[in-house]
Amino acid sequence: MTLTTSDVVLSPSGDGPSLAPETLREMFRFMLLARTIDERMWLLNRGGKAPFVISCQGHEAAQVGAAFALTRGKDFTLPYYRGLASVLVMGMTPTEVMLALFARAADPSSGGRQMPAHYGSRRLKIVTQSSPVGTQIAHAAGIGLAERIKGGDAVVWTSFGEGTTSQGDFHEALNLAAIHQLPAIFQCENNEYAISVPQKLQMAVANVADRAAAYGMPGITVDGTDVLAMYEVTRRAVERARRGDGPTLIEARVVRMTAHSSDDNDRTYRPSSELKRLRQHDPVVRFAAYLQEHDLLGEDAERELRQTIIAEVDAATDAAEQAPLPDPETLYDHVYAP
Amino acid sequence: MTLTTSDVVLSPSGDGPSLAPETLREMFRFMLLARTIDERMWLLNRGGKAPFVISCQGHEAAQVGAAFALTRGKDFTLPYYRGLASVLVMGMTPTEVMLALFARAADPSSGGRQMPAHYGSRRLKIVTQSSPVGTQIAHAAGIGLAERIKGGDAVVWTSFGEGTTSQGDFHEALNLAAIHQLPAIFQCENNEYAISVPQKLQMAVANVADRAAAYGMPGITVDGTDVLAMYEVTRRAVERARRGDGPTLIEARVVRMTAHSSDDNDRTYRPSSELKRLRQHDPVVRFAAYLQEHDLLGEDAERELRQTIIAEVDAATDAAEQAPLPDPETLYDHVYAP
Amino acid sequence: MPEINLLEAIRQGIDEMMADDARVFVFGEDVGIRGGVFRVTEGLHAKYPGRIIDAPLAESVIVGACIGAAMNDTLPIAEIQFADFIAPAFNQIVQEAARIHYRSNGDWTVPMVIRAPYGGGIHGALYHSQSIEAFFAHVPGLKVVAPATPYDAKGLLKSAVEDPNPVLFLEHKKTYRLIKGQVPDEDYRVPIGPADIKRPGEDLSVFAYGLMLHYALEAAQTLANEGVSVEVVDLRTLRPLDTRTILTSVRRTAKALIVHEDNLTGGFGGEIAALIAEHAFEHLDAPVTRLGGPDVPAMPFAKPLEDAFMPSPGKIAAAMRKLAAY
Amino acid sequence: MPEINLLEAIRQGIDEMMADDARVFVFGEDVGIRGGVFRVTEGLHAKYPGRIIDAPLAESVIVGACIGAAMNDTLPIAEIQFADFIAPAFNQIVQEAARIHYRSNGDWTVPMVIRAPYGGGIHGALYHSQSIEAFFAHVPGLKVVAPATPYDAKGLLKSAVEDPNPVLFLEHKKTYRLIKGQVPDEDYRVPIGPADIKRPGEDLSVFAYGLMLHYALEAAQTLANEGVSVEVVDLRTLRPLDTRTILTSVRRTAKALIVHEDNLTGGFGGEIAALIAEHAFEHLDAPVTRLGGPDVPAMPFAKPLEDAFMPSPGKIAAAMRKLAAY
Ligand SMILES: Cc1ncc(C[n+]2csc(CCOP(=O)(O)OP(=O)(O)O)c2C)c(N)n1
Ligand SMILES: Cc1ncc(C[n+]2csc(CCOP(=O)(O)OP(=O)(O)O)c2C)c(N)n1
Ligand SMILES: [Mg+2]
Ligand SMILES: [Mg+2]
Repeated sequence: MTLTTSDVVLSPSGDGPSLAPETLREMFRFMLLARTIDERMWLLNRGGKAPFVISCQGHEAAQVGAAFALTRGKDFTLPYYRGLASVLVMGMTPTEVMLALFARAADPSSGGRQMPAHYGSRRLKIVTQSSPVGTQIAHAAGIGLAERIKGGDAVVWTSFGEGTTSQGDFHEALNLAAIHQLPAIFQCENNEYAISVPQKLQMAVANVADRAAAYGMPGITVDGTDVLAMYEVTRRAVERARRGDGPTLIEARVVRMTAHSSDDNDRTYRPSSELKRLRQHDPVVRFAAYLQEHDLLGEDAERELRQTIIAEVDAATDAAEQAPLPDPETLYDHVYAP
Repeated sequence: MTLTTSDVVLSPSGDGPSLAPETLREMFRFMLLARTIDERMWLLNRGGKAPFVISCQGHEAAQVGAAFALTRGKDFTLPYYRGLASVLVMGMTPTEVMLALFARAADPSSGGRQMPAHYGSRRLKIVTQSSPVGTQIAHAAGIGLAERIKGGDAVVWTSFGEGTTSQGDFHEALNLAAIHQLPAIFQCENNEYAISVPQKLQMAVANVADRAAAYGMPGITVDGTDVLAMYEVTRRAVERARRGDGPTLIEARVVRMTAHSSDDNDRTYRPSSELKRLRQHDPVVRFAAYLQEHDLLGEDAERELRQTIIAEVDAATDAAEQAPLPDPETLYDHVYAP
Repeated sequence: MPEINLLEAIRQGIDEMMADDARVFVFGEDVGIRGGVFRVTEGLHAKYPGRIIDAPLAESVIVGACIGAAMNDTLPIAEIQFADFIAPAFNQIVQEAARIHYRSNGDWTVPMVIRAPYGGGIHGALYHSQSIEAFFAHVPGLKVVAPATPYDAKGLLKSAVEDPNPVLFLEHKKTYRLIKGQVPDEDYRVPIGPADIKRPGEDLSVFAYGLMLHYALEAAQTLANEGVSVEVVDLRTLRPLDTRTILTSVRRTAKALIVHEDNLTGGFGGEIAALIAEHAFEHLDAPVTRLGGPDVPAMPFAKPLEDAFMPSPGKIAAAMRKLAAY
Repeated sequence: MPEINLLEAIRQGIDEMMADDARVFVFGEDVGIRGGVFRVTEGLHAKYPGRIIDAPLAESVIVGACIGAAMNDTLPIAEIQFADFIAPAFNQIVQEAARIHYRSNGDWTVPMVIRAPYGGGIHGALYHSQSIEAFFAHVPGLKVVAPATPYDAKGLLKSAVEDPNPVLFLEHKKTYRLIKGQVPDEDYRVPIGPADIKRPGEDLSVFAYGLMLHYALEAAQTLANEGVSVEVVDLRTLRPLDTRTILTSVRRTAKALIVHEDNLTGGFGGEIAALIAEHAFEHLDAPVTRLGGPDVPAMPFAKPLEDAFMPSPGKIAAAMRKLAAY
């Protein structure tokens, strides 16, 4: 069965889910924080201080909406490399993010061993991620399987791009999760590109959610620039999973507002006109407008918030930049667990 | 879209596709030949003369019906290890089959290097198969891709079991074939078991054909014990592929009338009552009845046919048994093509 | 002490670990009611409801799901039906299981076992006879064991389940029922790492594991009757490799022969030979010699070809003779 | 002769083969309009409509489909975006491509090339820096080449496309733009197989390939200034290996050093060392020595850690000195 956004109460223009005003503001704060950190990363990259950046811009609503439907410290998340906004909500600090960007010894994700944006933290139940795409989808299914064996009621959430749904691991993992009705939420953040490869060269279906029919699990396409829609759809999927009714595939339609990464130049394959169009779907702008419209965030309050966040990101950047690099001797640490 | 048998003219009880009587008799001959060879293999196995048998019994109609819709010498086939009936139709002789069973040097499939039932012949465009399940599905997509590049109009047909649809290669290959609308027919022979694992532990969907929706290709479930239904559905898929309209997934519902292989004992996981029930769907018995019903094959004619086939299989068995084994020196041949 | 075969020893090891620790579970094709195609898990499905799980036919997610499960406080034992079919899981094993502890700077661990029946001489043809150790013994972060006796198999299986790292547990199919030995009733472990000198000797050292260990012992006996004293070292663990025992033995005998069934070129024997050549150079009285499977893609089905492929006690004895005479 | 870098040499090789033979096509992620993430196929998409094909993000079917295509009278060049991501295709490469000719008793052939940018020192971290040759040079039925110069890269690329067997074509990422060299305008080939003595010497032999070849040459120059004459052999092809050139060199110099960037233990250097130890034993005046990457899962991102991992001209020169002094 393939549900679509129309099946669920979503659009902020509609009378969205009843979330307390402070919760809505908190959601916005995380979106703005993610955006601010991300933009700062690009500045640091252009300034020659950060060798590599891969961006979350355009995916913030999809991630913040979803993460707010999860229980921090209890539920597992396996975000992919665009998951900045999701890990912030799950508890990672801007300083920790910046420590990864600068590959510092104190980087909690990998101690500077992995590329930036490969977030992980056992304490926060953010599972360590690798670069080969799609492998984490199988891990998510396995975490759900273990939860079933242990009789626990945590759910597991994982994210990946639409290109990654072409990988065998996507298929094998969703199939397994459906067979055993595992408590998993599979979030595909569909930005219509895999580096330069457009969706139509990646699949012959209009929606990634159509793939859910192959597994007998619900597949839902959501406007991923609508944070409230994402929250509501994910909330229902989480309830379903916790009830033991099984997994859900959620396709969040998002926009990739940057090149694939700082190593990419998307002008070679993406018309600038398209990018201009996409910018009109900026989830941060959209949610800011919604909050103003509903008198949930006044102009002064927003200006104040932006200043606080910029200060926070300044501090995080400085702290991280001043932190020491890993000692060469540590190269040999942690090959095996004792 | 998922079509079902009801969408196409199928059931022999209905006024099936207009095939000439001699064609229908030829189809029956191949089904009976496959069955006779298969039963002989088991006798030889029990008699200690053939170390390994893996069976086609119950799959004959699915394969003969499909193979009759293909053009011999032009279209490529990539059958899996239950493909005995299909390779016979495509031109492999009983003697060649028996040479493989006895692992003789003259075995055209592999010179006795592979297990029996790993058929292949470049001359017949039957592509060499391996034991790791599902790999051939990717090869089939690639053969279609090459055909597209060359501008030819051959189609490619491949077969596999329902358990094999859990493999990543199934997903990746069907996805690729759909993206480029490649001239391929994917036949899943669903006998509801993968060795001992029942379908419900293999997938959460009722029909393998449901998986086609994930790729945007038609998925059709057919009664695979009905040779005429199989012919008609495959004929349409072949036309479609040759026209350039793309691939089709055909799910043939079949019965596994034996243990998985001569190394298996299915009593440990399959109630004998079930096997009894399955025997009522014996495709050979069913088609024989149909031919008699329609006065297409009299009792004498059938008896005569059975005798001819038995004689043919006797001769093939003797010829193969007397053929020499590979010379140990040949172990080093064909590691690399010159 | 009761005498059981290697397969029963592995089953006992799994059974006892599952009885002791509810976190242990088995995930693989046909491991349930069927008890596995080799019957290793026979009887356990009924005994441990919900913990002997039939997997879909998909090796990548068999391993991948066990990785996830291991990160969620369980102790998975993945069964690969035949080692040849581990190839689809190569990415999950090498890029994920082996690297997770390192890439997370020690934050996450993957305590899992991957059981894989390997090896030939059982009429399994190209795809049911392969040796796979060279691919995995090269991978830092993985442990690779290949026991040859029931005692070692049970003791190493238990150590593997308790190990906080991913352990590839290789079981030679031909030894399953062929090799019998005494196994104590009481609980014990065989540590991952140390090699074991199965037969002490003076004139030359032979290094082997799995089925080849038994063939080497047979050949050593033949040589003994010819007056040559051969030391036979059972490596048991391939990664981490017990270089100390290897080098100590060669420094004493001054001659080394390495035997494995896997294709010679690029096989793990090359690593052992290289270590000896570099670190025992001054003690060597003869070239470090390797005896391995021929460099053909795999072991064919036809008996004459399979026999031609398999290293045999006879071929090993011949190599020993040549080395002893050097 | 015009001087071009190694990346341009490979592009030229592909371009000229595609111009000559309509059966040649390229299949890989982002190889189309984007010209590949390293720009190797830049410009070819427009030049050869329908023959530079963007693949879905799925390495197993990238290789698997090319195998099928190769069996249907085309000559596919599969591009794996980074060698690290070849792992999902391991099954298709090792169990299928490498075994098809053998298992069909010579009936079917798989004339395909798999291009894989490998190696580190480019700040690629754990998953964009790996060396993968040891996994594949072990596999009978596969050919594995690893050119180090633009001339060899173009000549070997053309030979690989024409070879009737599957060829893994390894391109060291750091050499892409760093290494420049003269490449003739006229058509030529470099045969798969023969190694090449890039620098003749008397006192010791060094065997390397890819980036390490250049580091070894740099180190050899340093040693020359110190009065030590080092012979540097560029293996170029790892399978089939040119044992004759290797052994001839060592028999003359009596000392051997093998250098690779891949993890030391179980790396392909072990095979080379084992061959020398067994077949040049009586000529050796010193232990066969290996210098490889440390046995950690992969090369970390942080500069101090990456530098600590990478073998450097300095580390190689030190190993040469030690060996020369032995
Ligand atoms: C197995 C594997 N193959 C190739 C790559 C190289 N690569 C990194 S990101 C990427 C595109 C991913 O696209 P998508 O899944 O849509 O995610 P997006 O970046 O668009 O969010 C590719 C091909 C990889 N990381 N892993
Ligand atoms: C990759 C791989 N894993 C495991 C096996 C072992 N095996 C051989 S046949 C089989 C079951 C196949 O079931 P299905 O696809 O339904 O085909 P069927 O035999 O039922 O016709 C298994 C698990 C294999 N051959 N290849
Ligand atoms: Mg995308
Ligand atoms: Mg089946």
